Amino acid sequence: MNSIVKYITDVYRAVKSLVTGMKVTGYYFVHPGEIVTQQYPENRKELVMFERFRGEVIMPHDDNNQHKCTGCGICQINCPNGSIEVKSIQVETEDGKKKRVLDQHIYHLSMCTFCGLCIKTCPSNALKFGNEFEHAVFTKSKLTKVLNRPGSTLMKGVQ
Amino acid sequence: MTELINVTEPDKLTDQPEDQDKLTEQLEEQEYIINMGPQHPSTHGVLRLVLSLKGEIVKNIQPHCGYIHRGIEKMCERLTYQQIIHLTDRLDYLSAHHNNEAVCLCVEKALEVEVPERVKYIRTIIDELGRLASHQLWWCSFGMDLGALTAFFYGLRDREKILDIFEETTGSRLLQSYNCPGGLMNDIHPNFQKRVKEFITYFRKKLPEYDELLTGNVILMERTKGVGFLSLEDAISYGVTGPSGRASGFACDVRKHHPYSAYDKAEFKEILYTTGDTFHRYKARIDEMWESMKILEQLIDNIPEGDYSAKMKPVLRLPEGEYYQRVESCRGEFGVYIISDGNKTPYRIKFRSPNFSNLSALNIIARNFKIADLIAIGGSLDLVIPDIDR
Amino acid sequence: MTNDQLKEKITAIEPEAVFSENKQYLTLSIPKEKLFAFAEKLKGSEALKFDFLFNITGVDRQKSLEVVYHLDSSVYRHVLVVKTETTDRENPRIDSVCSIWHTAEFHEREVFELFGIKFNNHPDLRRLLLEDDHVGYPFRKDYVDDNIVQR
Amino acid sequence: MKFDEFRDNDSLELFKKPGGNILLTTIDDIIDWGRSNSIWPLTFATSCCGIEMMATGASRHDFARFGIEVYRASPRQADVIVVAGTIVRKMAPVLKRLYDQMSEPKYVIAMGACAVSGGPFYYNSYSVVRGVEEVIPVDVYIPGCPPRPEALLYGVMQLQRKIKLETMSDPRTADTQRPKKEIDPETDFNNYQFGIR
Repeated sequence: MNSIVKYITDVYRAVKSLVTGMKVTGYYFVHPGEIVTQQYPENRKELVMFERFRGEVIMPHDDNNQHKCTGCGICQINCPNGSIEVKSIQVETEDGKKKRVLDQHIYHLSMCTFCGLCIKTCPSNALKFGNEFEHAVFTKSKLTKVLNRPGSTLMKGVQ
Repeated sequence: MTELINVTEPDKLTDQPEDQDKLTEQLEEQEYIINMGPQHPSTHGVLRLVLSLKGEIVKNIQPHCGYIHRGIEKMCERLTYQQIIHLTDRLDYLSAHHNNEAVCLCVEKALEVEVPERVKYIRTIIDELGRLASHQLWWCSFGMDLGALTAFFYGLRDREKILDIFEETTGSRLLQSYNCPGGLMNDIHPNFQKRVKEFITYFRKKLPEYDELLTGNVILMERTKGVGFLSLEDAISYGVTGPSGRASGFACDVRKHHPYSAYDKAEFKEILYTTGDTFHRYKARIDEMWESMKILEQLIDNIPEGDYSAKMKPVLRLPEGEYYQRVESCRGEFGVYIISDGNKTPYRIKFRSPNFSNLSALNIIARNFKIADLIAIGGSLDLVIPDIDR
Repeated sequence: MTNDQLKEKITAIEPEAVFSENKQYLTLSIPKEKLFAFAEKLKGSEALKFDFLFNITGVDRQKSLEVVYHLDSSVYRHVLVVKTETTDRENPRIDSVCSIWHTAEFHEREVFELFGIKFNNHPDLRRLLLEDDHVGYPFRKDYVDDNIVQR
Repeated sequence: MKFDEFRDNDSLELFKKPGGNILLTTIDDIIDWGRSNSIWPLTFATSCCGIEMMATGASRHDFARFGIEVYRASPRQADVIVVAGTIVRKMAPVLKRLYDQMSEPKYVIAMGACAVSGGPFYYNSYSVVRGVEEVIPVDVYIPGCPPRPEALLYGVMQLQRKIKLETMSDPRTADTQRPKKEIDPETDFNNYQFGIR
């Protein structure tokens, strides 16, 4: 007799706990306004990242194709995983002095962990985080980028 | 993978029923060795467990780690203290901020730098948000281990809200790298306080749903109550900390006993249970979520004005000596032990990871329970494998 | 309990302990032969009751190999750091404290693997993290590996 | 998404095969359509990126909209292996075995910096494999540490585009997964993609 009672209470308990759970899922079933799924490729235009979002490192250029990077290499020293290589060359300025200027600022996106140390330590604020996140490619070498544009020069007044 | 079963004198056994019985008896006496992992959905990563079974009963568990041993401690010996931060993120990726904080606090202690009050408050708030996110993820995966797929979707739905807060302020969803020795990378976003308060009101409504969905469920009760006991003595002896240890009655909350950052300014209860079974390990985490929300509510309106970072030199050289810092990460006590020889890189750095000790207790918790219970027990310990292997 | 009071009590049970300067925790070193007996006393003593071993660290001091134990008491909440060292780099041996604190089993296996320190009376001294055919002890300062790309 | 909105279209051109007759190409199109919309991933996650992969499968991002919702625990039922996380030398043989156990056609997505190139563990680490391509051939690389769920979805769409180029007359094998022309960044500096944006 006892076992029958126990059996029935067990069934009752099981059904009750099931119904409690179903109540929650049922609520969301009849409230389509609470759908949280975002339709990613379709909503690309509306999808705005937060301004601090760290998608990649970029070097902003102004309209005259000028950047702020002096080629000092502090970002290269501070990068914990070697994803930045700064190649600088010696050039002769108008007044005949020799000066080092940036040749190529090579950035390995494939190795970057977005810790932000390069941007934080840059003395001339030449680097910035970009909001782009669609980076998937078929060949790995495409992930290595040169951040300064071809033919770009140093902005005036930046030391 | 089975071990070869060798029955003593198999040639003498015939087809006779009594001989067949003898064979069965001999086979039953032997232990059956199976491999679980390293690629198994319920080990939460690349943990490999070698189980000795007797029928369905687990007799012995030998964890084999190292499938994600990256040698982070060795790598840190060549990095400066600012650079170490980004590697500690990747130890226990669900409590990334806690790990960062431990290193930063240790470096600040060594340099005797007093960080602004504002930094302490913000660090504590992000700690607790991280704890909420981590426990939500644990809740999802624990439900999924036991076959409740709905939990997965509901838990991660709420977790995205926290990740949005993180992303707005720190710029990254999971591995924030928000701390730096001396303070924070940047100030909080102007929306931060508003969003956190919104989240608390939202989550206070949603957390009871978790209970309705899973905690009261008869299947969960049957699979967790009275399964996988850990006594208080064993919890202390095996160094099981965090919610897993507190479910056994081991008062090990670093936030309470060795307060750091702004934890001494907030009122909260240390969740303690005495049973130490799987259900109470589950319950301890659910209760911790409530406590985390309480801490958040107390601190969020009182963030003092000030700088977000103390003035630090660009190159940090720790004075010669040894420094230790304990913090409470989501899974237990995380510690950083730095031995410095006065250089800009540490001579030796050791991370005391909570999961490493928690895993060592798995053998005594799950022994003599069924193999199906091992999934529930492993899930309730909430192991993060990269933290074990480092 | 302050560090000075703790120091007195420990000197009472083990006069050979050498204390060293540390601002945070009371630190002492002990000869490796005495380690096991000393550890038993630390846990057994009612006044000290160091029952929670939370960290074991191996350190390569170049001249010697050192093992550092961080102890906590779940009753009194005081912390003690115990150090022991061996100068034998070829075949270093230190007594295991597994039977006193069970958590030492895993920590000692890790130290064994990364520093090559063998622990006497350890129940199961096997590799834990590296592959089975790994040669050398990677956390020693003189470890060389062709696979490392230096930066 | 439109063709022009994708990146790395010039690499995709390298995979294009010469066309067959009308009947075969039509059948090819149907098969590729079916294949590309039901790539089942293997439950394989070693570290941080695995959490973002879980998040991609959850309510906000919903993998299932691409027909790839069914995470298979067994490699024999999986089509794509998303290598989410660091691969160390001890894990590499296991990964290779998992890859070998998958049935053709099989695809590999390297997700996150560790799987693409070793990432933060490239230098000074004694145990990390520098990029999963040292073990198995990779179809799509998704950088990021970890990449956000949308980035993974974008990577999956790239893979779908690649699958749609397959033909029956020249079936896919492990050798043909790599593009014919490799760009070597060490020797050919002019081929660096200039980050103009």
